[in-house]
Order: sequence, then structure tokens, then C-alpha cells
Amino acid sequence: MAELTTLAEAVRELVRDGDTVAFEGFTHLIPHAAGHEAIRQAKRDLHLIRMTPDVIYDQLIGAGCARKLTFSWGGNPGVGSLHRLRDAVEHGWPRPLELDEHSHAGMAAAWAAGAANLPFGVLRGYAGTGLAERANVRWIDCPFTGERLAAVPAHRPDVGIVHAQQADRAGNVQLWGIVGVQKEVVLASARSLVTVEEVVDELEPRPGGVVIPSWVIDAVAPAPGGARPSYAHGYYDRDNDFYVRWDAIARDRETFTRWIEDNVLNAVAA
Amino acid sequence: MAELTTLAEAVRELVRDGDTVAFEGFTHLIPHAAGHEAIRQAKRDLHLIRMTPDVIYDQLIGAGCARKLTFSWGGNPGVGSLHRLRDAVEHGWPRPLELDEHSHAGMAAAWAAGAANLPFGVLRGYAGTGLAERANVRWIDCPFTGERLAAVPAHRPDVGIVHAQQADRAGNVQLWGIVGVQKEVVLASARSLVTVEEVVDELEPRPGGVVIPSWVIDAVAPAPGGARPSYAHGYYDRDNDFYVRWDAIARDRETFTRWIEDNVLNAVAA
Amino acid sequence: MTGYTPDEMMAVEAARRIGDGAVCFVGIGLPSVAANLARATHAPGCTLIYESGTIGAKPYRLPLSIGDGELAETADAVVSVPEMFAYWLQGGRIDVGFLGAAQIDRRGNLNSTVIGDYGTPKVRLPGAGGAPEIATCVRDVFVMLRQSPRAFVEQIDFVSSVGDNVRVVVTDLGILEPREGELTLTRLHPGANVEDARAATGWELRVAGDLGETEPPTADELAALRELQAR
Amino acid sequence: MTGYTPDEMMAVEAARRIGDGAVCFVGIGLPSVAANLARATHAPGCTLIYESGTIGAKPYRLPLSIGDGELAETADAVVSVPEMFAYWLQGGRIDVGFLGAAQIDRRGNLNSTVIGDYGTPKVRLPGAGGAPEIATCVRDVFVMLRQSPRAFVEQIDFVSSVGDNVRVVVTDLGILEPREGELTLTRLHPGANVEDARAATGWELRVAGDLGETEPPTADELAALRELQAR
Repeated sequence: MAELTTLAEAVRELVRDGDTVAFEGFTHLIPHAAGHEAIRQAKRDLHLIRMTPDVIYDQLIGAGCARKLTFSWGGNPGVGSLHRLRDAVEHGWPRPLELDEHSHAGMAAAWAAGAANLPFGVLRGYAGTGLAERANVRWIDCPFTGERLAAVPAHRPDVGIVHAQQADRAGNVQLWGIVGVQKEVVLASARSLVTVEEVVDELEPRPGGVVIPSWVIDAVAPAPGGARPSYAHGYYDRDNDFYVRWDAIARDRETFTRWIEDNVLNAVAA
Repeated sequence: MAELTTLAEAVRELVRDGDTVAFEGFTHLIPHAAGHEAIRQAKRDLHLIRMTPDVIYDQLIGAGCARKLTFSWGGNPGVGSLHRLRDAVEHGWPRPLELDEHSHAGMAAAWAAGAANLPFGVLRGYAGTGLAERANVRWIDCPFTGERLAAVPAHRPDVGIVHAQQADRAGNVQLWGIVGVQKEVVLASARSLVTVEEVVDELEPRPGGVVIPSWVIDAVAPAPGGARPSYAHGYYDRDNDFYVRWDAIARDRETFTRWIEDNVLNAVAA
Repeated sequence: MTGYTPDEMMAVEAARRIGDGAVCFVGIGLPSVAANLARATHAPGCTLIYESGTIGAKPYRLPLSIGDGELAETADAVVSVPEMFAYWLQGGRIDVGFLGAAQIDRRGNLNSTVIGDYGTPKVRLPGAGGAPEIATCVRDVFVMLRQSPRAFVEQIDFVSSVGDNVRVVVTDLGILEPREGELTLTRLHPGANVEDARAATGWELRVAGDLGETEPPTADELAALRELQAR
Repeated sequence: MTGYTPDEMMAVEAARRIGDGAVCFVGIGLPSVAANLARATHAPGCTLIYESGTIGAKPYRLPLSIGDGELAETADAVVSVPEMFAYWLQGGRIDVGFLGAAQIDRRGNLNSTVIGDYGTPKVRLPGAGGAPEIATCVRDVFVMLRQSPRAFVEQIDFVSSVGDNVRVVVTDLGILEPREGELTLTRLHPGANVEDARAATGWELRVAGDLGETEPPTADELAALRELQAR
């Protein structure tokens, strides 16, 4: 059963230095508040996983929380580069960042395999690409047809963190709109935290709603606005201007550091 | 794009003698009307696939349509045996029936693999059982951990037939309630037919609704009541008494044959 | 309370073994009765999962099939069958899984496939269904099976599922639990004796040194059970 | 109609190549403009799929990200990301997939991963994302890319996706199509000439014997495009 707790408490209890942690969210419900809490608590040596690391991962990396990144597309969507990610990869600042790079299809298969308690996922993928040499991909032959297919190791992070619209008081969670890989992340992770826009008396069944039962979640923490500048379908829109502004903020180490101080370190958890 | 047609026309065009055909439905939305149409059209030498062949498969088998059955549980739920299935297996009446037997988990993995255009599905399964020797199961080693896992060949039938509650006039389909493997069957099959309770102007998004777009379906045919004696969530309930009555009807070859004549051959398609 | 049937004893005893908060994979028949009785009495927080895809079903009436509409209507979530088997069962999310069978051996291996030879069967049974993976993927397998020499056999005709995770066999005569890898009579239901149990077992049945007696169904348990079945 | 921008020419020309009824896997930027323009004009029956999981999205405004809420609200179905990649992309359900890149070679191989050496990059690009499997699983790959010697190179620094299914490259100068396995200039946009195209290509660009000229955007096309972008 999920414990209803605070964000600060949940991050303190669940995330340990050196852990493999996924703050997931595919273009929607990105857990910014939880990422900020990890920066505030100065988590270190994290191996971060996410299909589409964007601004919150730029912040975690620039703040020195990460030693390794498993990902498939790391950019500021519609804007350009993630300058903190690039600085870490290109110049080792504030520390070098090891990359474990996949395709979206490979990452999606790795999440599904993790949720299904399989050691690997299978896909028709990677063939002919440079990722086939760089990524942690191996090849298996179909035992029936002999066809060669790609295999990726399952994602089984220590901690999976996602954001959702609602939880009920028993800790059951519902999200809707674009649902991404959120359910898979919770199921694939040894420990899980779901931050939510609000806690309600009863989850009302909705078209497209995905319900994650309380008993597969470790902690649920209210974090209203916890996806901003990403969005929460039915609650608030994406702050597209912020993504554009982020480019200038992240381009310079000092501007970035000041931004983190002003907006994360000296801010209080929701 | 799915063609909106009649059940008789759809079965005539899509199902050919000797085909591998799945009339699927897991405890709900079982496509009885389509099965009856196949009996009326005297389809022969079919290789039938279904996780839970029940009364409609007993009828198809007893009527001599099938040469082979791929399945995981073949009974009359809550009642007992399928006497026509047993008679075919035990005594070869009206013709011998080859069995290709799996577990539910293996069948589910085979459907998911078929929908995903993979040649095989992987699962932690079959180990230690007699099915491991009897079923078409092979073993693969995880290329990362060395763990041994079971592999099953993907289901890729010639024809997949399912029943759903609604289609719109463009042939998009929605089903809800227990959704089973219906989406996978449509996607895994070379040709597909969806029979529906009704054709509506617009599909209204519903909690738990699964939408299958028109452009992955070959034919949509109205068949009101087409799941009876199974049920269609929101339309009518399961006729539990019929399942009980079926036991006596199917127990005897003559009673069965008369029932098929009276209720299928001399009935008209919806 | 004096009068109760063997089925009632079995359902009550199985229900008692379901902890509050347990996640149970339930089939139709006695297991569904037992799980719903537990939910109606001491274990309101247990979660019922039917392999049709309904997670957290809360049926008011006992379902007649694992696909009853009420299971979907009352469930916390309904998932596809591939997801049920991959993410939930194989994912290791289930605490208790119920199995029945036509035959059981002393290791808890079960046969629900065929009586006689596979190729030329005396009786073709429905088949294994979910059993092979339920038996290995859930933490605790509960078997519910009336005891008879035809069912409790020295050698089963086909291994539909393996007995490694079988924690208890609830019969109409008593309780068998694995002791040093062999199903051993650990309790008798009121009115049954060791001779009955031995006579109903096709192998040389071991009897636990600390053989106990099952609590008969309490008035409350019976009332709850009968109320449930009368709905 | 005389005035239009190179981007408008690219969007219009890409849109024209989307048949009514085509199922398109769409990214953000010009591909999304092109696909939505096709839907608004000659191909109302085309299906737009965004890799965020929205099938049959019908956005009124051009989305700013592949995850815009309007895509989910207007979609026929929203599926999980694993399902999108397994059942729909790998399942072979997509007719047309759009790709962009930082570099392309004469075989249509694309680089969106890194400029320079992988281990010590000059520029770390965002990465391949969906491209490796889009490139191999859809029937027809459309590339949209402004032509320059930095982008159209003899040797790309990293193969993010392979060019086997690239059917057309729409640039700001013209159209390249594979002829005998090599991307060949088959059309010039109005106002561009072969020398421009050669100068903007890092390899010895082949020119088709039947080199044609692209229809300039019609008044209707431009009006529809601008109306779409003004929303």
C-alpha cells in the first residue's frame, strides 16, 4: 500500500545516493517538482533513466546529481539543445556524464520488459545504426524462424518517479491524457513515488484513464503544479515560453547556477 | 479502411477453407454469430485458435469445420466439459482434431507478439510442466543474464474475428468492459472482421474503452446480439442457463446435430 | 452452529488464510467463494484479481464466470489479457493464487489436462489455462480439492502445473501442507479422522506429529457465507 | 501568388506527397505542418500519429510539442508509448514517417546523434529518438531538411538511422529521390538552379536526366497553410 506523505519525505526515504532513478514522463506529466526536491536534497551519483530527458534532467545534470544517463532523445523540445547536458558530455562540467544511449523503441521495450519481470526486451531495431555498436544491445535468433532480432536489457531502476493527476486517500492513482510509460515505470522499479496534482475522495473512471493501484506504489505525495513547466491534462497547460527561456538560462554556467539557487535551492517543496 | 458489410458477405470473403482462424473473446463478447455463419457456409479444414474455446468452438468442431485447435483452456465455464471437443479428440468424430496446447500466459504472449510483428513471444513459463514437451515451446537464453526463458511462436492467423459493441460509419470500432485480447487479434491477423452490436454516428469516448481504428480492420458487420449466449457489456447479460443447457445438447451426437440444424443451419444471419 | 457442508468448511478455511491486504488471483467456484468471503469478513483490504483482466474487483454477487460484467464494473482497473499475464502475474504482483485440478500428487503437482495418455486420452480435460504460470509466479498457491483416491494419486497422468509454491491444500477432510517437500496432513476438519484421510489418498499419506483440528465455521462466518451465496 | 518562403515551399511540397488515407507518423516542426496541411486540403482522410501515443490526432492548432494536450483530446485513441512502438510502428501499420537530421549522406542515412567523434563530440546532438525504427518500420520515409554542405555530407559522423526506405528528401532548393540507390536531384523549386543545389551538397550530387520543376505553392495551398499557422 502506498504511503501518503510529503514530497520531501518521500524523496528522502526512497532516493539514495548512487541509485538508478527514473523521473519519467513522455511529453506530459513530467515530474519537475520531484526533480527539484532531489536537487535540494543534493542527491549524488545518480544513474538517471528517461526516454526524453529535457529541462528537468538538464537541471539535475547541471546541479551535479548525475553520473550516468540512459536515454533516447535529450533535447529541449522545439527549442534545441540541453546546454547543461552538452556541457557535461562535452566538457565534463560539473562532472563527467556517462551516456547509455538507445532508441525510443529500445527504451520502450526495456520499460515493458521491466514491468513484465523479464530480463530483456525484444524488438526489430537498431540494425545498421551506430547505436547497434554503442548501445547495450545484443542479438538473439528467433528459435522458430531463425530471424535475428535486437535485445535490450530490461529497465529495473531502484526508484521510479512519475507525476499523475489524482490519487485517492488509499493511494490509488489515476492519470489520463498522454499516458506514456508511467505505468511501466512504476511496475519496473524496486521503489516508486507518484506525485499528484491532488488527492481526491474517489477516482472517477475516465476515458483514457490509467489506474495504478496503491499496492504497487511505495509513496504518493501531493505536488500541485508539480509538472510545471510541463503540463497536467485537465489542470494546466504547458508553459511553452519557459522552455524557450530555458535556452538562455542554461547556456551559461553562472546564469544556470543562479537560477537553481533562486528557483530550486531557496524554494520550498510544495 | 474497414468495409461495412453483412456478416454473410464478410465471412464469405474473408474465411477460406484451410485457413487459420481465431474467433476470439475472453469471457466476454464472444463472436457466436460469426461462428454460426462459418458453420452455415460449411467452412472446412480450419485451424482454429482461441485461448478459451467454449460453446461456439464446440459447435464449430462438432459441425466438422475444424482440423486443428490451438488453445489453452477448452471447457464450458462453470459447467464442465465440451462434449463435441472431447468426442473429436477421444473418438475422432466427426473428424480427428489435432491439438496444439498452450498455457494462457503462452497464448497471451503469442497474441502480443503477433500484434507487434515479432516472430515469437517470451515468457517465464511452462517450466517443469508436461506442456513444455507437448506444446510448441522452445527455450531461449537471455543474452544479458543467461536466464532460460520460454518462447512461443507468434499467432499470425489468416483471419481474426472479434465482436465489439459499436462501430462508427467509417468502421472505427469501440469495445469496453473486459477487453481481453481483441485488439491483439485484429492486429495480429492478416485479415480481420469485427462484428458489432450497432453502428453509431459517433463513438463516444468511454472509461475503459478500447478503440480499434478502421484502417487496421478489413470488414465490420452489424450483428446485434451477435455474442449471445455470451454477453455484450452495456447491451445484454450472459445467458448462463444456456451454458448449462448446452451440456445436455452437446453430450449426444444426434441431439447436437439436430440443434445445429434447427438453430444454425436453418436460421438466417443477422 | 452445528450444520454446515464440506464445501462450506472448505470455503471458510481457505478464506481464513487470506490476509487483509493480500492480492489474490481468483478463479470461479470455491476459490471465488473463499476470496469473497474473506473480503466480506476479516480481510476487507484484500484485492481480488480475475484473469479476465479485472484488478480489484468487488462483486456484490458471486460471479458465475471469471468474465462477469460486474467484475469489470466494480474493478479498480480493467487491463487487457496480455497485460494481466505479463505485468501482473509474471510481474510478481500476486500474493495468493488459487488452483484446482483433477489430480494432485504428493509434491503438489497438478493435472487438469488429461486422464490417461495424452495422445489417446481416456478423458480429455479442459486443460491447464492459467495454472502453469500461476503456480510459479504467485508467492503462495492455495489448492482447493475434494479428497479421493482418484484425485490424490501416486502419479498424475500429466503435469499441468508444478507444486513448488503450493502452501496448502484445503480438502473436504482437512488440511495438507508441505513438510520436507511432501504434502502432509496437518489438520483434520471436525468429524473427519486420519483413516478417512488415508483412505481418500492414493499415496501413503504422511500425518503431521502435531496434527491439529480445524476450527469449525463460526456462526458469523457461516452467516456471512450464506448471505453472500444468497445474493 | 508570388511571395512565399522556402519553408512554405517545403511544407507544401511534402504535403502534396501525402495521399488521402495515408497513415503518417509525424514529428514536430515542418513535418507536422506538412501533415496537417495535407489533412486540411487534399487528404482529409489521412491519419496523423504522434509518437507520444496519439492515433488519429486532429489538432486545430499546429502542436508545439508531440505531447500537446490537444493531440490527446482530438485523437481516435491514445495508447501507451510501449504499445505505440510495438503494435503500431513495429507492427507495420504506418505508411509515411517523417525524419529530420543534422546530417544526411547520399544513401539517405541520417545523423541526429553527434558531430565529431562519439566519445569526444564537437557537438552533442539530442540523439536518435524514434528515428532508427521509424526508418525501418514505415513503408515510406520522407526527409525534410534544408540543403547545405554541412548537412548534406559525403560521410556522416554517426548513423542514427539507415536510408533504405527514404523515398524523398524535400529541401529548400528542390527534391532528391533515390535513383539506383543514390539520392539524386529530381526537381528544383522555382528560382533554384542546379548550381545552387550542387553547391549546397557535400557530395558530387547526381542530377536526374528528367529533372523537373516543382509546382510553386498555389494560392489555395498558401492560404490554407497560412490560415493553419495563424490559428
